[in-house]
Amino acid sequence: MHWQLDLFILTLVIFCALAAISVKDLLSTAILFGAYSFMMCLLWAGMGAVDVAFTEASVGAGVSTVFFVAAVFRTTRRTKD
Amino acid sequence: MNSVAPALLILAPFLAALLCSAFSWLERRLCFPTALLGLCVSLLAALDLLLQAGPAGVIQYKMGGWSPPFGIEYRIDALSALVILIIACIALLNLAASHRQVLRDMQDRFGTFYAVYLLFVTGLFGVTATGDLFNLYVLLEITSLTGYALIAMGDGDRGPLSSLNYLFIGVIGASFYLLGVGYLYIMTGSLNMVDVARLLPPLYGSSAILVAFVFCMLGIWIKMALFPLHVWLPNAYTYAPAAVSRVIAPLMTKVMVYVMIRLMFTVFGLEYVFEQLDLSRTVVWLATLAVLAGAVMALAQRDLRKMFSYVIVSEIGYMVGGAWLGNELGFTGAVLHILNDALMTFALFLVLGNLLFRLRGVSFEDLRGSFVGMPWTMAGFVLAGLSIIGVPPTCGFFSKWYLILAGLEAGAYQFVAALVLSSLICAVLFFRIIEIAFFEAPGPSSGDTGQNGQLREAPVSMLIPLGLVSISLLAVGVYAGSVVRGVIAPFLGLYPIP
Amino acid sequence: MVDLLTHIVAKYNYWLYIILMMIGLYAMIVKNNLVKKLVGMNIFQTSIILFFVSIGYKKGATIPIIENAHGNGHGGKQLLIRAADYINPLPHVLMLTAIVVSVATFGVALALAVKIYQRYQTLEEDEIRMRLTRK
Amino acid sequence: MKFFGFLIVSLCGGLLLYASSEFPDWGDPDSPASRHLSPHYIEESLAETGVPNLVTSVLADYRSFDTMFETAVIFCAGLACLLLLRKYKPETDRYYRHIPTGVILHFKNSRKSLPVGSEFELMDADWVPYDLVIKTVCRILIPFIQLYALYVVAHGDFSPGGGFQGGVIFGSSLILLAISYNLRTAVQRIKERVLGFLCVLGVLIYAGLGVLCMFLGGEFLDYSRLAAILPADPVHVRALGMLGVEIGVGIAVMAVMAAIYVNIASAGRHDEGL
Repeated sequence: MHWQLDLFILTLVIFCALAAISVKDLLSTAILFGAYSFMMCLLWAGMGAVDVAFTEASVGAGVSTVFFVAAVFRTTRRTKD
Repeated sequence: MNSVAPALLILAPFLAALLCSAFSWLERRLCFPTALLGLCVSLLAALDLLLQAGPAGVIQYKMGGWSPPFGIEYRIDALSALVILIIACIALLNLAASHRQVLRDMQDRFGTFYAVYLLFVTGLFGVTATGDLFNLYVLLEITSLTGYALIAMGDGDRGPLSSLNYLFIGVIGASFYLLGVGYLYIMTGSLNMVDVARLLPPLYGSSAILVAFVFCMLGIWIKMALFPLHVWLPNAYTYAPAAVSRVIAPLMTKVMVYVMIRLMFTVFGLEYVFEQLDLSRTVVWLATLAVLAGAVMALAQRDLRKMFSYVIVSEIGYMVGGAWLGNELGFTGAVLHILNDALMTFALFLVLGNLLFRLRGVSFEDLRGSFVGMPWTMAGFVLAGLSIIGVPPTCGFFSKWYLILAGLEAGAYQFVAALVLSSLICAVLFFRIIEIAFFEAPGPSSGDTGQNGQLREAPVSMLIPLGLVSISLLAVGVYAGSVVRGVIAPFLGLYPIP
Repeated sequence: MVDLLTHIVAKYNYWLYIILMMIGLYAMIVKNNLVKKLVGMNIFQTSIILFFVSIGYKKGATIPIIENAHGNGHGGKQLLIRAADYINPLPHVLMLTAIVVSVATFGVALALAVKIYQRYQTLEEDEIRMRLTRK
Repeated sequence: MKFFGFLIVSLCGGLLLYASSEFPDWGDPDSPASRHLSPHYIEESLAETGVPNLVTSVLADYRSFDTMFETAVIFCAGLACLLLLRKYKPETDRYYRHIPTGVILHFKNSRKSLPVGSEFELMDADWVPYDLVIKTVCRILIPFIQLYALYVVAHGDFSPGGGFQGGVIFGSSLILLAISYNLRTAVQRIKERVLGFLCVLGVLIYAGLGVLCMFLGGEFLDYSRLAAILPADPVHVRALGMLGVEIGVGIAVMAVMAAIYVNIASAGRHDEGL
């Protein structure tokens, strides 16, 4: 992988992680968390871990996010921090 | 071909769990017999393993037929066979004892409950028997995950919350352990315990190995609730349903102590732990703190369940201290205490279960006069209490004796002082309760009473396990010598303490 | 200076995982909202997975699927396979398991969060504690 | 608390950073991790197991015992969600829609019910009218997603993928059904009891194959013993055994994912939800 692309994804991963824990709305957290998982999966695919990346794409970015949204739907979007 | 006992040990409860879960949709009455059968088979396998492991030294079982560094192997020595036997006995007895309580409390979901319970026990067996570092993590997670679910079943108000807190801390613990395994893997390239132990000596000076050791230990300590890391334990054990806390309280922490011993002895090696690192003194101080803090906090409680939870925190300090004193006596004391403490805690929580079956709560006010109504239960309580205090004919005395001798030999006088002090505090604790239960008149609100308003004894199906455990408290005390000769001596023969 | 730079380039993936781990752990300890803590937990777990995947990486090697295995039929004795050509598959296997464990934990934790919300009508830890003490 | 947390975190981070200086360089082909076990897996596994995807061969054969418990972890999660959230009592507040007129009836605190059929239908408390576009697109998409999931399971030996990924994809197609129609339809299509059975069945296929190998005289999960009953040589039969367990994993994961979603989205009542 080109190092420019690598660096870009690395920055996005950290940005998404920080945003997911600091944004003040749980639904946004869910979406940012999905984005974080997807960026992570790209990173792993770049390192040649295709199976792990595939799993993370289907689990982390897919099903986990859906669970998360379902849980937010059943509870609340409100958060103080 | 090897014996199939190691595979049978894991598979019997695992398959029984699957069947239980299937039966919960089909024919619920079959769930309990299936669970009972599964645990009986693994009890037999455990007995077989103990008998084989004594003379043979180590029993190996290669999963999938692949030889060790490539595949996963099970390695069972005399010590792990002993721990496995304790797990099998306690899980089976608790299953039998809690049947009525589970039927009453869980109503329409007891089939699923039994499935989760069996998976929990499977995980404990696996953690004890496995010879692979990563397999240990997976099984640890099974145990924890089922543990969270079981604890959350309890007391509607606080159960889920304390379970979620336990989950957060448990995940941190397990992840720390996984990090430690990762550091070991990056430095050695292997995951098999024996293989790692073989590859480690040239790397002893490396800081990565040091960090691997620290993180493995931190993870395990979090899981076993060593003093500053114990915050999850009291709430989780207090608000769990009685049928669950009875099996989690005696087994979970003790198995973690065993895992710690296993990592110290078979993976990192004693030479590394006691000679390369200068941590022994620090950890013994930590253990001393744990013993004292647990005892003092237990003194402050007005609820029996909370009190017992803090007693467990204190007992963990005994075992960790004993294992880290770095002499044979200390190790003997620690292993004996694993056995004894599992039995004592089990007896205490059986008593709790019986009381909770009849009483509304177990704060001190509720206990007034319970001796009159429930003489057998309270007799068991007295015996377990004496054992925790360490009064001679009971088993608690012998492990404490070994630990005190070991502390004197190693020159860890603060540890000895803490042991004596905590025994005194325990004496105060238990005699205070016995006084309340024996002398004070029953209060007006004593829960489930019989026709004439009297408190009734717990059902026989719950008393028999209590009786058996109480007898074993005495029997293990009498046969402590043969445990030392039959189990601990062979183990120390394999891994001599420098 | 060049020395330091090569050092950074050689290890930056390990550093990245440490940063992510710190973010996750910090969120788990400090955040007040239970679901936020859960997100922290997941970031913590993925950072460890990133660490393991980084262990497996090998320069000049390709993904761990043997090429041209189809044509030679099963058994593949004729095929010359060199370890240097393929990435180490073992960490990938371990991390597949770890991902599964993390999603299982996540599911159970969300179920617990829903249950807690039903009981207390809030997900904030301090508000729950307030309700408990008021009773 | 903030300061305390920061202290712990920086302590852990510092410790890890301190150790990472001893690591072999990133991507170093001579690191211990790449030299000790992995050459055997890379060079021998095709000859020993007949599967070109090394991750699959290590996952489902060398370390298949781990993978069985990985499936068990997922199974535990499904059971745990069921145990924690499931409520069997139906809600007493119910909404019905009269289909011809679109009139909505609200039953408060009553046990009365209307026959659900062509005239009345049950509806959610926060009901949104069906969107024709979403419904049609999902209807077309779902079969393809499921086909792809089956491909991923079956082709896990040769390409990235396998039982777990395929199961998740299949499960997400069921979740998509629940999202695009409504949860009630999805639960009616796939009964809870069926999901429960599929969970058990998947894990049972895995464990059962292992036990079968024991009965044929080998160790637990030693697939080469299956050669006694399957018409294939001992190497090829390992690939078949792996396919078998992958199918088991796929079934279990699919069912558990759907079950967790249904339980969380409806808070255990299995009637209305996202």
